[in-house]
Amino acid sequence: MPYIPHTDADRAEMLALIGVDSIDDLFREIPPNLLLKPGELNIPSALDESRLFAHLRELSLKNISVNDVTCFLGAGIYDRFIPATVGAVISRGEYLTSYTPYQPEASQGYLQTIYEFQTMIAELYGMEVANASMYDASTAMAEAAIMAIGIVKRDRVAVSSAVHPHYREVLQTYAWALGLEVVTIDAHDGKTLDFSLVQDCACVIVQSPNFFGTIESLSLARQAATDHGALLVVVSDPISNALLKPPGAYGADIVVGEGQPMGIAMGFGGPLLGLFACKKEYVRQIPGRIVGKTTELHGDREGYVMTLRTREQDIRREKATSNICTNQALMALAATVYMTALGKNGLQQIATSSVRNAQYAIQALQSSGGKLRFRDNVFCEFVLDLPADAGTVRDELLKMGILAGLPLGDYYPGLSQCLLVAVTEMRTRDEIDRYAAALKKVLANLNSKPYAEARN
Amino acid sequence: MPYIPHTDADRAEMLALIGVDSIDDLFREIPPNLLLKPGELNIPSALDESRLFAHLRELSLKNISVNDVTCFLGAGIYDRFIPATVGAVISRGEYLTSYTPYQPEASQGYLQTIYEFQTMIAELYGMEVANASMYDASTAMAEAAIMAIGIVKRDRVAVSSAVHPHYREVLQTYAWALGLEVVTIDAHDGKTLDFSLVQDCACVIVQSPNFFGTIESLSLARQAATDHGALLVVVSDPISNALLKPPGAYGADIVVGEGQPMGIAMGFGGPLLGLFACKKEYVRQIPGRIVGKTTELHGDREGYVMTLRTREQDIRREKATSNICTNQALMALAATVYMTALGKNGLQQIATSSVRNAQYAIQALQSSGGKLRFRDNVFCEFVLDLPADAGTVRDELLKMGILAGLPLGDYYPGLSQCLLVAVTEMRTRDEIDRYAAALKKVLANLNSKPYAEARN
Amino acid sequence: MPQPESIFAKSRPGRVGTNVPTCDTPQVDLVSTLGDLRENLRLPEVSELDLLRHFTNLSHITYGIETGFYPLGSCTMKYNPKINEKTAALPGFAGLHPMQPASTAPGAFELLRSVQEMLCEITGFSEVTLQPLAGAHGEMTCLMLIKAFHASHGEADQRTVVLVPDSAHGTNPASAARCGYSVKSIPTDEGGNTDLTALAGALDGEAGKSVAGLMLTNPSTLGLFEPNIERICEMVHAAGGQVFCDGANMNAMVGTTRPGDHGFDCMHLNLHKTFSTPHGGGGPGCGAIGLKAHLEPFLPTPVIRRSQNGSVWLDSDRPNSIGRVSAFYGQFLMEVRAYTYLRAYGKEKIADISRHAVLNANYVMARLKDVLPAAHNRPCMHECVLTAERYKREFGVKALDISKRLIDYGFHPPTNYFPLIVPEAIMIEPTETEAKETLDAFCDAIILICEEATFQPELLHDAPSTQIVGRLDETKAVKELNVTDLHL
Amino acid sequence: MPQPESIFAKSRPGRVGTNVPTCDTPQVDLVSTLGDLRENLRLPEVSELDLLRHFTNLSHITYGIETGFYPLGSCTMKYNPKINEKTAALPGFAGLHPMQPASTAPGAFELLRSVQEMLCEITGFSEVTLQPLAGAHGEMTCLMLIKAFHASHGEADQRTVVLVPDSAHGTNPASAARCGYSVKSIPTDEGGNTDLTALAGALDGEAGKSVAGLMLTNPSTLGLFEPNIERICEMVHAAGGQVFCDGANMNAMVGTTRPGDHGFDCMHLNLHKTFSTPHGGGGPGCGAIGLKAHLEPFLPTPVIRRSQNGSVWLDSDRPNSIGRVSAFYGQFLMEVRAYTYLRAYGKEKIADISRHAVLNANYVMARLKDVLPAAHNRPCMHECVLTAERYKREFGVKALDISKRLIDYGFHPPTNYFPLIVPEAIMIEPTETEAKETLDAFCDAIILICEEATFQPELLHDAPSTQIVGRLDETKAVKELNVTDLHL
Ligand SMILES: Cc1ncc(COP(=O)(O)O)c(C=O)c1O
Ligand SMILES: Cc1ncc(COP(=O)(O)O)c(C=O)c1O
Repeated sequence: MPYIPHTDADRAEMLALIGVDSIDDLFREIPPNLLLKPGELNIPSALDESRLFAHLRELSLKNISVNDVTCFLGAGIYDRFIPATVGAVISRGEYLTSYTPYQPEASQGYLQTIYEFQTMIAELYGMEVANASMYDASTAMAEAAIMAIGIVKRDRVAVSSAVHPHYREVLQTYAWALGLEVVTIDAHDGKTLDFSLVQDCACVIVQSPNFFGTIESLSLARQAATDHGALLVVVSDPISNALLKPPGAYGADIVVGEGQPMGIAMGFGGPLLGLFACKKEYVRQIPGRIVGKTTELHGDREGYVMTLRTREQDIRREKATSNICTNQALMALAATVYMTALGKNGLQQIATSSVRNAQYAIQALQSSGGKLRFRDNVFCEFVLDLPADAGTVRDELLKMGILAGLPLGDYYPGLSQCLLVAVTEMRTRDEIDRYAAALKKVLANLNSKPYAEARN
Repeated sequence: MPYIPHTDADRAEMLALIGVDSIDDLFREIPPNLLLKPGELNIPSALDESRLFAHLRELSLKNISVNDVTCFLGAGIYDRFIPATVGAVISRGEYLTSYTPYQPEASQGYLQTIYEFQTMIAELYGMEVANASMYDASTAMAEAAIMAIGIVKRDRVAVSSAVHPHYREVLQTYAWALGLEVVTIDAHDGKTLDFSLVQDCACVIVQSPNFFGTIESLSLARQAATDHGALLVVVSDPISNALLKPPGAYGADIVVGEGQPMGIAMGFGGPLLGLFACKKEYVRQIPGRIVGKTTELHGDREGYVMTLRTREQDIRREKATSNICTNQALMALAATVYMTALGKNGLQQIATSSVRNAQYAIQALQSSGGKLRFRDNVFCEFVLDLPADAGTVRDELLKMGILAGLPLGDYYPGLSQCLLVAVTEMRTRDEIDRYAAALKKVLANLNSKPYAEARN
Repeated sequence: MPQPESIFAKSRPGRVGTNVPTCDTPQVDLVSTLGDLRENLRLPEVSELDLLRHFTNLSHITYGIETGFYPLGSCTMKYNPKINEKTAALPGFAGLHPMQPASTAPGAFELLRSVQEMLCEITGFSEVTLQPLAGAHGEMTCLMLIKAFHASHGEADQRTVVLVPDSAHGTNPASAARCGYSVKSIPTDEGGNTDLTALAGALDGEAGKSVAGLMLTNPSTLGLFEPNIERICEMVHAAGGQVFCDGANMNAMVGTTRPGDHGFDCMHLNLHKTFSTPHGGGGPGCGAIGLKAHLEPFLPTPVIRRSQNGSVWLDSDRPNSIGRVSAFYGQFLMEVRAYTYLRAYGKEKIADISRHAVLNANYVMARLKDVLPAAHNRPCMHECVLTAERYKREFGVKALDISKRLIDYGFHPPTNYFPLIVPEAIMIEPTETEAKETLDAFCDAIILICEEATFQPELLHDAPSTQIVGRLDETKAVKELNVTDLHL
Repeated sequence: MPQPESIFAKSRPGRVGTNVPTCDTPQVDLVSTLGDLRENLRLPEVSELDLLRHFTNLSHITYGIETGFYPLGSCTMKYNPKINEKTAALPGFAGLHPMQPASTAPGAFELLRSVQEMLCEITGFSEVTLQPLAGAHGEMTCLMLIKAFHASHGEADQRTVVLVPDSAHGTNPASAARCGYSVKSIPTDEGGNTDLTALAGALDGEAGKSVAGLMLTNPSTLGLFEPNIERICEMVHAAGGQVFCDGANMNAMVGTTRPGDHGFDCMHLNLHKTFSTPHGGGGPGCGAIGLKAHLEPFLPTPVIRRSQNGSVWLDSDRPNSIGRVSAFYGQFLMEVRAYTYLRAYGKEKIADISRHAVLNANYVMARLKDVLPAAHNRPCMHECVLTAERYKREFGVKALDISKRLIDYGFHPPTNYFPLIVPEAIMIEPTETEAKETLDAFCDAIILICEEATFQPELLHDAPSTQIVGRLDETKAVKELNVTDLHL
């Protein structure tokens, strides 16, 4: 086995030095009835590297990936451009195989990239500080709610129904375990407008652009939060922040988001990257790792360390700001490389392209029989109202090589004829035209066939 | 353009310092009639990275690769196992983007790998020294012939007809340019036996295993070379040397070979790796780079440098041992990683597997209507005599997903019904069985259809 | 090597670091389309080459497993096979959208289910979910299952305490707190085992009725197998509690013994430790959990199942589920790596992992026994916990000083000051992928350093002296907090 | 950092560094199947992890473009885009066998032909072949074409001399020798141009009839454009000779001017220079050649053509061909990279290459003019040749000393002692991919070093002092020749 270097000679010498006869001896404290017999485990047999790769390749080819279809599916995970430099950097063994930089002197390189990541995320969100990463947006949002609870000392949080349903589910799970209450603010026409439920809540959570793609009124949300003595927590797609006035500029207290669109493969939803930023006054309540700049103890060279460590579980234990330990460092590095590669201009360019493509798609798909469900400004995702069951339409379009979007019926029973459509910079006019043409055809077929029943 | 960092401000400052008004001014020594107008070149328009990759992927998908078919084609280029570690190492930017280590102190890492490469190649071939690489086996063989000419001072070389036809073509080209004569020794029954033509030749070149897969009698060749006062040049697949008594042990003067099977993608035949080893007494006649170990000028740390530099073109110019300058360093590194990964046991294991698979294939294909054309020992490649045109059979088998081998008619008119079949460690019993079954079917069809005419 | 510049210092307005996709749809007016726009965006602007130089040179001052020995205790810094990176990069995995119709990703679900099944077999549990995103997240999920279990018996309000040994990793109490539990610490006895008397006390009578469960690390963070494990589980069960296994130390047990057989009700795994998904500088982790049948109803949704006929399906109809704990199916591309790893070992060789991990740890412990005695004189499992107490007492040299000096010798330091109950703890986990010569070189260095500690303690106090920076001022980092580039 | 060990020193009998394919066909007796077997095989035996550590740590002491500035003159060390590595790794390219039926690789041939066509357009020649495997190989192939051309006129025996400027790269005369030509050196005049009088002399009368051709580097190795190029080509043609362009310096001309328009009959290109295929530590190179119609009949086989209808085909019926110069279609995966590179620039931006390459070189020349004067006071092209003669004369500091000292400042040295005609030559080729700040930092370092040369010359003599080794003893390397590991 190439992963284990021991030769018979090695084993013999080592056992002799230890002073035992066999490796079995080393396990003598395990009650014998708990020991497995050699080969007892019923798992598949070993595959050599070449067969193993062939086997995995075969498994992978059973899936339909974005290479096989044209992707208009978003809903928080986006098919965006990933520069080749991202992979070149994060595959370097030094980054890939190191761990949390507990020994800063031996990890200055990685620490510096984390510090740069924090800077870029804070800048993007218009916030003062950002941490080194969270698992994903859903858990980042739950952590933000819990952080708000700790700051405001109320045991209830309000969340808009226009926040990603999965994130809300995760929030619900976390809240249940802690005995907290989650109140849901129903969005009106795809937008969060009525904040009366925020009363007595530690925070109000809105997403902008929200799950429907609509840009929320963050000034309204800010005002409502202030009025009710609550914190404003905003979930925000980082890419949209390249153009939009960022949540920080509206006075958000905590901003979280999903970093996947910034250089990370969709990867069936993992690994992702939870972004977490807040006002400086709350930095001591922040969950997770945070890297700071300092100088040598006995010198004046600058260097980086993990800091505010007394917030963390390994030191503060049950009083820690969170239980998070391992975070998503490598994904944060990917996003750092991504933001560096695109820079100001590149990021604004792809964001603008997404807006243009989405606007074009809105026109094209509307002239194919769809209707824009909500009227407010969208970034690059929108809800298309169809004269048929959205799931059926999605399935039909898939046969034509188009991953048309997300049918919303499962999440919002009233929207079963609605499709959430995302259009990123990766799509071309031609692809959008083909989508529109295919949609027209599908709708025509559905109306002329027994399918028509679905409309009733 | 991300490859060119200049901003307008940069350009302006630079031009000011240089003291010219525009970049055009810098080209003022070029006669104006020779200057192109902006955009004058008729090449395709620029593609952004994402579209560029998609375009290349599309082009690549037009080809049938070994991922799509089962490969029994060899003839000097082999579908062999490549450990994942090879790619991980040679893609590291430090190796990928450095150049010939003219400044040894800044390139000790690469130099050490070359020294280790030379050691491994010398060991594999049983020779005393090896150089840092040649372009490919064909040019290495031509260089070996020219080196022999220089040593023995005769202007004629003998080469067996059982040497790879392409290598012989290249030799012929080189020889023609230098006014040298190449005499070809006809192999008998796939083996080189009659060495009478070696008379007056500077060297005799044999390949073992030869183009037909047959293991040549190197002792016979050595004796003949000695008898005629010629050098013995052997072309040899490095993998076969894992098991076979190496050419060096038979007293070969120069050994060359194709390093592709050692960790290098087939890549439509490039980049490849020319291997070149010889006796120590000829080291000052060796073409190309060679790395040696030395110590510091003013210290005793050991280090590596390119050595015997006075053989080379940049110093010796028209008197150099060769005109080669840039060689195949990265491919040599790939082979070094490969030989390290497999080591003694791994290399012998895959060589043995190849032998076993080939022997099994010989049996299987013979029972499907093929006949072994030659009777001598083979390593892992053999000539199958078919009751039909080999090209036709190959084409039919390709439709069934089998890349059956090389039809020999183009190279040896007498062998137009013969297929050169290679079986490496990558093939499984099942794949060989499927080949045999397919061959049976194809031959049955050909015999029953108008195709039968082809046999006349 | 000079101090590396900040990427922002390298930035020049107008540079681009990549060729972003061009756009061929009509222009739009951004203000009327979007509303309020941002004023500026201070991101770095550098060329591709300067980008690569920045991150390449920073990588050169980042110590990884592929640089050298990384015996960070409790972290299982084993070799991460390169083939795993190749399989995880396959477009048919990397290019999947988590919300595409399940029917279009049968290969992905087959893989996930197979990982679950192999982990079930290896841990001895009846079901596994891969939704938790790291170890701590797995702990928390397990506690949620336990909470739901008690709730299903109407004992949610009654059982509010989780017992946690004093040697436990910090995530254990923190995860308990995350589930609204209060934590009661259970001491470790002289021999390094759970103090059974104290445990009995905590489980006794009324106190016992308030106990939701026990979080036990086995082997413990002392690197010792808990010989009374069966008894302990019985005691907790008798009191109506559940027993969770912190499986960070599974590397000692793979193929040798199964926590499910020990009596545990559930456990978490760190696939980034035991099953070699790369640590990535601090994640992504990968936190599978295993559990017994009585906890299955509460599994987070969705649940990936295999039906009798072998086909894999998604079970979303789970009325008793605790709900989602993360957005999608877990760290999918990490599961691809773990799957690749497991299939490379296979049933034939899987036990070699724990056997050599334990062999290596005992070898290091034996080689160092004269200079750094083990906290307990027993065979250790996959790691050994030594104490530098003597050096602190006699020469003012702390465990941390020894660690920093190891950096000068080219090694990554072991874990320090954990577990908290061992004074001046040095926790060494070599893993099975290290060769004897590497262990010898490391032990030789420690022996030398211990000699230095005696005769030239300043060498240790001043260490490291070979790195881009010397020892850093952590207090200043907190006091003069600077966590984003202020010069922006 | 300690001196790295040899991989053989790390070897232990029985270790394996990879999981090789298993075999499921029957065992055979090797002796009876194969004949004489070898006795032993001394290759390294190490684990995968130790393999990776070895090559990772060696990479850390290898300077590449991605480490820092690499202004090695004549070598065009420009950025090698990462996207090119991705396209070259596509299985549909990397997994092709060169002898598979041509009909099964239409994408590959389309790509090759497209590269040929783009290079034709860029160089101004009517045909290109990609068979040569490096620059020198391309030179040799060009000379072979010239030889075949003369032979077709019955002048093969008569034309035996090739004219080569004294400033030429060593491969030029060596390639001429490889084609059986004798070499006559043509001097460079005071101004840095070809000495037209000397050239005229060499072409005059009988001498002229023996001339097969002239090998001219344009821009010359002095980094200067040959302003008389048209006249020179006419002179050689008038004498019945052919003119070959050494195209190693094409980076100065891409999109700006075309050698085909200058009057050259053929040229070689180094795709690993101008078109950014990575240098790989000394190869693979990639040596395309361009030629005019009169040389086409002699092209090496096979020739990739495009027919009227746009389809690409292989022309093997070439009775006048010089034959094959390499085994297959050239450095195919390098052509994939070059293609990717060319398509990234496109017609719109292709001229930016030469324009910024020339801008950068002139900037460096201007910044350094007071400390290291240029050999000629003219605008340079893509590189500038400076002389350190004064430092040698006045302080005993050689060009090499300055170069070695640059290593201490974190830069790769320029080319030294080439071209041979410039005393203490320092040849700096920045390439277009370097930012102004990088050039400034480099120039600042040179200026500082030149000051050091004046006041502390020993700093330069002893340089470098920051690397894993100090200056090495090259004489000893030759005298005590050790080119394989003798301890084996
Ligand atoms: C014993 C123990 N438990 C739990 C954890 C937490 O795992 P993670 O860091 O993946 O959240 C760790 C690792 O850091 C650990 O060592
Ligand atoms: C001017 C010149 N001509 C020819 C060559 C030879 O090219 P190659 O090294 O690719 O054989 C070189 C490069 O080294 C060169 O600089």
